[in-house]
Amino acid sequence: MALVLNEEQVMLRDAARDFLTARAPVEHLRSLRDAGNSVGYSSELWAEIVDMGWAAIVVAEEHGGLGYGFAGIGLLLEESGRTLTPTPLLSSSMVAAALITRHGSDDQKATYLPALASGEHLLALAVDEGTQHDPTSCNTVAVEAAGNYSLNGSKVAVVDGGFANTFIVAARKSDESTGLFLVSANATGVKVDTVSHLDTHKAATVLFADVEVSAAAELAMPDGLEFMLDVARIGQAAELLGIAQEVLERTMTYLKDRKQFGVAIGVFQGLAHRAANLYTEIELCKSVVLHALRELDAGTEDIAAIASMAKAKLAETAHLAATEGIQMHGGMGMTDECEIGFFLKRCQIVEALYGDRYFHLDRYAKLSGY
Amino acid sequence: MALVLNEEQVMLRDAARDFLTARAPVEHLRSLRDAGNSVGYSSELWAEIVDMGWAAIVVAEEHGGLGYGFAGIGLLLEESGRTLTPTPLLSSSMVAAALITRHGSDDQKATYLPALASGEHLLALAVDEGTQHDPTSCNTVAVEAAGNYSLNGSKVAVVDGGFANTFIVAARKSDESTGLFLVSANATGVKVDTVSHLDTHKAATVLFADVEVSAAAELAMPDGLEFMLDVARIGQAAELLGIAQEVLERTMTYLKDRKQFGVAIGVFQGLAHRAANLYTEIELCKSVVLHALRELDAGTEDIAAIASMAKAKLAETAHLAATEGIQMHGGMGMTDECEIGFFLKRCQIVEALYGDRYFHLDRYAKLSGY
Amino acid sequence: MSDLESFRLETRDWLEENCPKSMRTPYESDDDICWGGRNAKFTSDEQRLWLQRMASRGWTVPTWPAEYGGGGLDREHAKVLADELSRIHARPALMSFGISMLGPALLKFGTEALRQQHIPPIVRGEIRWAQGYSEPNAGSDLASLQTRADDHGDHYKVNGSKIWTSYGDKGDWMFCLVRTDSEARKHEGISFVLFDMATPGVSTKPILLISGASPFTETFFDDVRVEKDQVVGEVNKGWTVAKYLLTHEREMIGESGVSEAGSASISEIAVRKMGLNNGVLKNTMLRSDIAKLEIDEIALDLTIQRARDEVKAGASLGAQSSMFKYFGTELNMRRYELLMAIGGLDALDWDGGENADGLLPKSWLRTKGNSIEGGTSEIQLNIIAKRILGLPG
Amino acid sequence: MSDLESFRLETRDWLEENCPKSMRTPYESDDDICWGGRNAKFTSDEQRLWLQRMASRGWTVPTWPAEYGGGGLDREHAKVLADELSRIHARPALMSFGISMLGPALLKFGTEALRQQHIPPIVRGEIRWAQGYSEPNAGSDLASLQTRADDHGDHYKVNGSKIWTSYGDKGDWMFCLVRTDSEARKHEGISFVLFDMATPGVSTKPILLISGASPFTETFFDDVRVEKDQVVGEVNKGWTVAKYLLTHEREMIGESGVSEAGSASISEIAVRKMGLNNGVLKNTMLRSDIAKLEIDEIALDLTIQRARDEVKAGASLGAQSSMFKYFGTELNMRRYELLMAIGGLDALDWDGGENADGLLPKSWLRTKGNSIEGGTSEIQLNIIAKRILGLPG
Repeated sequence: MALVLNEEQVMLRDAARDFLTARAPVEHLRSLRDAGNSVGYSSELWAEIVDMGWAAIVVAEEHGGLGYGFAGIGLLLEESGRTLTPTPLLSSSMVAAALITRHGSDDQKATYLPALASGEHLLALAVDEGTQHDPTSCNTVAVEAAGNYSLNGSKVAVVDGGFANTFIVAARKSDESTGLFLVSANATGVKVDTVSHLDTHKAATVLFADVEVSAAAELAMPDGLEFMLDVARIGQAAELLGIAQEVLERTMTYLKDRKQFGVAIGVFQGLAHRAANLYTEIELCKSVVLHALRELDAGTEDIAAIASMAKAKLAETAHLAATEGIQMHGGMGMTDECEIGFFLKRCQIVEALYGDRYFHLDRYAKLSGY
Repeated sequence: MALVLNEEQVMLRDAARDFLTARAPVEHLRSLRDAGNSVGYSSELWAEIVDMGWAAIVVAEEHGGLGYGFAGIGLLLEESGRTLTPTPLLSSSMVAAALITRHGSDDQKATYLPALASGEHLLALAVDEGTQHDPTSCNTVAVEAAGNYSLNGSKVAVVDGGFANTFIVAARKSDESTGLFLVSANATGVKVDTVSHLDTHKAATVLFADVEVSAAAELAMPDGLEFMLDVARIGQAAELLGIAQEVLERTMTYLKDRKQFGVAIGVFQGLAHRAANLYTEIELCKSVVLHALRELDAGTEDIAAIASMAKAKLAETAHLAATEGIQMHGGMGMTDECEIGFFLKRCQIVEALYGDRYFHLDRYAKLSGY
Repeated sequence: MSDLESFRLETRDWLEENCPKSMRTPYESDDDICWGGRNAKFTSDEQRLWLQRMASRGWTVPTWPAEYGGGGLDREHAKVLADELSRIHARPALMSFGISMLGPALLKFGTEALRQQHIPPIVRGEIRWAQGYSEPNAGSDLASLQTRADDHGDHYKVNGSKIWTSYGDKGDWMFCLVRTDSEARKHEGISFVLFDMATPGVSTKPILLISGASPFTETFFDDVRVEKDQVVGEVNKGWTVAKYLLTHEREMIGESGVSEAGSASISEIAVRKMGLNNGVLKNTMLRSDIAKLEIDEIALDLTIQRARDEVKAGASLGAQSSMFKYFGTELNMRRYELLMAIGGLDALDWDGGENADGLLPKSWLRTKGNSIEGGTSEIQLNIIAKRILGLPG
Repeated sequence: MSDLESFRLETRDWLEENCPKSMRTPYESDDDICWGGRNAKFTSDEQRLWLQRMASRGWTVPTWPAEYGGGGLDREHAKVLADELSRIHARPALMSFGISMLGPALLKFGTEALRQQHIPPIVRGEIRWAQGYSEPNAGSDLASLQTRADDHGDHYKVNGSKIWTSYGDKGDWMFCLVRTDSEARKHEGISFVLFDMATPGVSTKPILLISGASPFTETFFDDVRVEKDQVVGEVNKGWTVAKYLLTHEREMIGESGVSEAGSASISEIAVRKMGLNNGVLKNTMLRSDIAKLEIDEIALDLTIQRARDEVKAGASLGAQSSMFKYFGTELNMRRYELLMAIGGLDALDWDGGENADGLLPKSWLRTKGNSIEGGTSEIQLNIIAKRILGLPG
């Protein structure tokens, strides 16, 4: 498949950009923060997004979705990266939809997929427990009893955890394998505390104390955890791509406008060469993200190396873009008033969740046998 | 002790610079190469150097030396780095003198130190065996028999090996410890093959086949190998410092002289900022080298981390200087006619011998407990 | 016993007696820093006492002349005092832009009357000074500033605004660059003036930073009266004073990165947070960046030490201060990037959580300004290229 | 069966029959490259035969018009041919600056007579072309060239010199930039001319590189006669032709780094040379640089593929070729730096020894020119900054 957007995709991207720029620019995030919004997103905005069908993009038509694939949701995430719009698109509309489509039982599909597509039901990934992202270590346990499970443990940095209806919880079973369980946020024994992340988005710490979960709530495939995380990482890469591009464009505008020593500062090679290098890195990133989304769409079995490559490369480049963006904006870049700092903050969060560049370089090397 | 040169040291440095610039500039190295010199150094030049007392700098006065210390020989190596002059100063006058002074028996001191100070006897370090520098692995064996040893094995990349009188050979003993043995180049069973390194200096591959070595030829201390290598690494750092400074100065001259687009190219910030960064790195390097030499002079017990820090930092910076030097000289920098390429070649050799920057970063981290 | 040795013993005794125990502990928060000033808020009586006692000996400024209330110590005695303060982990008795910036300029360029008026209150921490340099349209190109001082006979009237005034809302007096000749070329019509910030027409507005703090203000001037005897150096020659002072500022900023860096080993934190695997840091991809950082921190410390030794031996630091400013701030930024990576998920929380109300992420964000304030890294590189390497342009 | 499918089968059959077995093996040395020319040295009869057979179908230049001897294939058919050649690992039948550089410019700017004269011999590999662009004082600032062509009625007399002529001592004809109007502004008095290097007054001198090889020459012109009908494009408009051709050259250089990079996995070499420890490369400090390199190699390959797809979809590459030239060459240089580190002590030997007569260190040194030739990295960054990002300057 050619590494270019088709006409339909270009239309989707343009529509997304128009909508997000008009309805949820960076100012939207700032106003959520300044209003002290407790969950970190706007349900009104989400309703509008659902109306446009974005929640249904990954879900197959037979389950009430659009079957439009990952390339489509990738574009939406990329555009959300440009406007820093907080939405449940990544966790619910992309990752949960992909996971249940691939690993769900018929019942689970029938229950969740239409609800995901309609945007009414939101899911959140409850994976991490300690300070370092490490999916191989899981202290939350699922003990089998009378055909059901009892869950005990706690999860941190649960994105969308403050308003999700259902958690996808990684828990260690008696055979030491890690299973994934669909747990209602309303179940007895579930306790949710929201915390503010540095990007002003919210996450949650979730406690599970003797939470009863039926066996039917377990996702079938044992490798679901890595698949789920890899889909999330590719979605993050798309968001980081949007961040990087937006910062570059804003910074180029600033370099053309800002005058010092009687000239626009973009005339100085010391800045221009760094900008050109950053542009080049971002062009590489575009290909990496497009490729990863295509591989997801193609149903490629082994996406681990592709996902780690995408996350490592995008984290590095978006971070470079965000820090260069501040430096090139000079004193203005350090102010809360200037929006450029919001991009660095968001970038840091997206980088750190589900493994930062160091984690993924390490994983990529291990997957490649060194 | 203050981190500045005293008057005596400034005089020594100036004298060294005057001599080497006049008698053995880069042209000297080129003429050795073009004349097909088989050992890679000029014994006539060495005789002049000896006359100035440089071979005697590290050796104590009681053994016929000047007792001038490591700060002194470091300055000579730094200046040799500026002119790329091949001499046995590092292996013989610095490392062998330091090793025998610290770890030699009285007999060994009496035999070797005056001979080193007079420049008549030259020693070479025979340590490496495989493609990677790895002092923990030694396949050359020293088998005890009737109070003597029999040596078998082979060594590669033996600097000055083509003309040294004595080899300091690392060999594994029956108790699995590695000993150091002083072995005459004329001993039966020693076979020397010189090879050309990419910097046009020569090194040697040395074979030891049933070479008989008396027990008195063993150096007493078991940690002699690491000490010996660390002294060598600090000496290399001094040479790399000279290389880096010389390349920076030559390149700055070029940036002021070379005109493109009607101006001296040094006016372009794209180059000027990189030059300023390189200058800063080199200033840091000066302090690191001076500090390491001072610690050697102070007899500091544990110089391992200091040596690895110096080698890692200097290798990185000198390499940056040498590659920037070529890039900033443009097409000219790629020609054999322009001397700047000789600095990159020499730099690569000094970096690689006794551990490159990766080796020493790794060793530094391990020594620091991570 | 040599003079230095006996001075050491005396100093040790005096400190033992006069430095309160609570002033020998690390800062618990930024509030513990003593800035002095008319409205000084002391967090404890002991903090006030410590300032008073040190000021009484002139030891808030050990090397300044005794005639203005300074300690009158030479370099060697000052080093002894510093050693002894460091030995007992004493907190600085006073932090002050009057000490780090204005004072040296006053001593070099001020009239006797100006020194007599301003230096003693600086020594005693009675007046807190603010700096008025940058303007919205004069950042890296500082000399293009447009705040104007019009001649009204015995005084000027100042109009315009400044930006990036550190703690401008807490300052008592300001040292300020103003344009006194709008016809002259841009470096030549500038004067360096002093005025009380309580003068009618001065107002300030805090600037909220990305770190969530507001350590800077914008400062506005509306017909602010400045007496003519409050010009430091010659009228229209203020640029000379400003450059001298900027060099001091750069050294301070460059070194501050370092002393902070020296406070904790980043590899120890990494080992604690991430763990070892066969004696090697578990995430080996971080190891290389950590080792390079630690080596560079030591290398910078050694280079500062070398520069001090060279100055002692008679060299002048000059444009090298740009090198310290450049490398010191970039290094501090690298350090905080690594601390964030090591901090992992804990480092993401803005309030509450595992990391003391987001101290780490807030500090990390704050470091992004290090390479901008006090002259951007690009400006420092320009200075090195031109003044040290002699490149044209 | 579609046209494309039947073309694939025909091609496969034809290649099976006509591509000699020895032409399906990797090059053993640079001598195995077939450059053609009057003095072509074929290493074997099969090499000559392979060139003749491919040329007879115009497949040395598959997409060039059939009327000049080209293959006349559209993009899709050409892709099929390339796939089939790649499938059997066929060596290129002909390498030629006539193909990669001059030909496209002739097809775009040349008169019918010039095309008829020069293109068929290029297709058949009968004439080897050399490029005369750079001059000692016109490197990055190419347009400041001073080699001059004086008008002598029906011909010019050319005087001056060129530098960095690839294989100048092996060229038959030269395409050359000369100044035909010394009064005009520097970009406007330049013409693009062709002449036989056997013409009296042309001489060459090899340039020895740091790698020990001499792939370039200086080329000197002393009253060299050039016919006026050998001007490509308009007189004094040679800069337009040159720019068009430089873009082609940049793409070629940028991509050559990549295809080489694709040939062997650097991590495999590292594992073989350095060994593993618990499944992780023994020297963990190298791992990070290796992983970043491998990721960037894939990313660049994907980006070249994306650019091709975009061109197919109607976009024009334009200044993006500077990006490929810049990143491709820097990447290749990173690759060789790592290969040297992995090669360890073996990589230090210049002749003999473990590494095939110093092939690795010589190649490493040669890569240092990648970021200089064909427009330095700095020039590429300028082009990106101005033409793509729209920065001033």
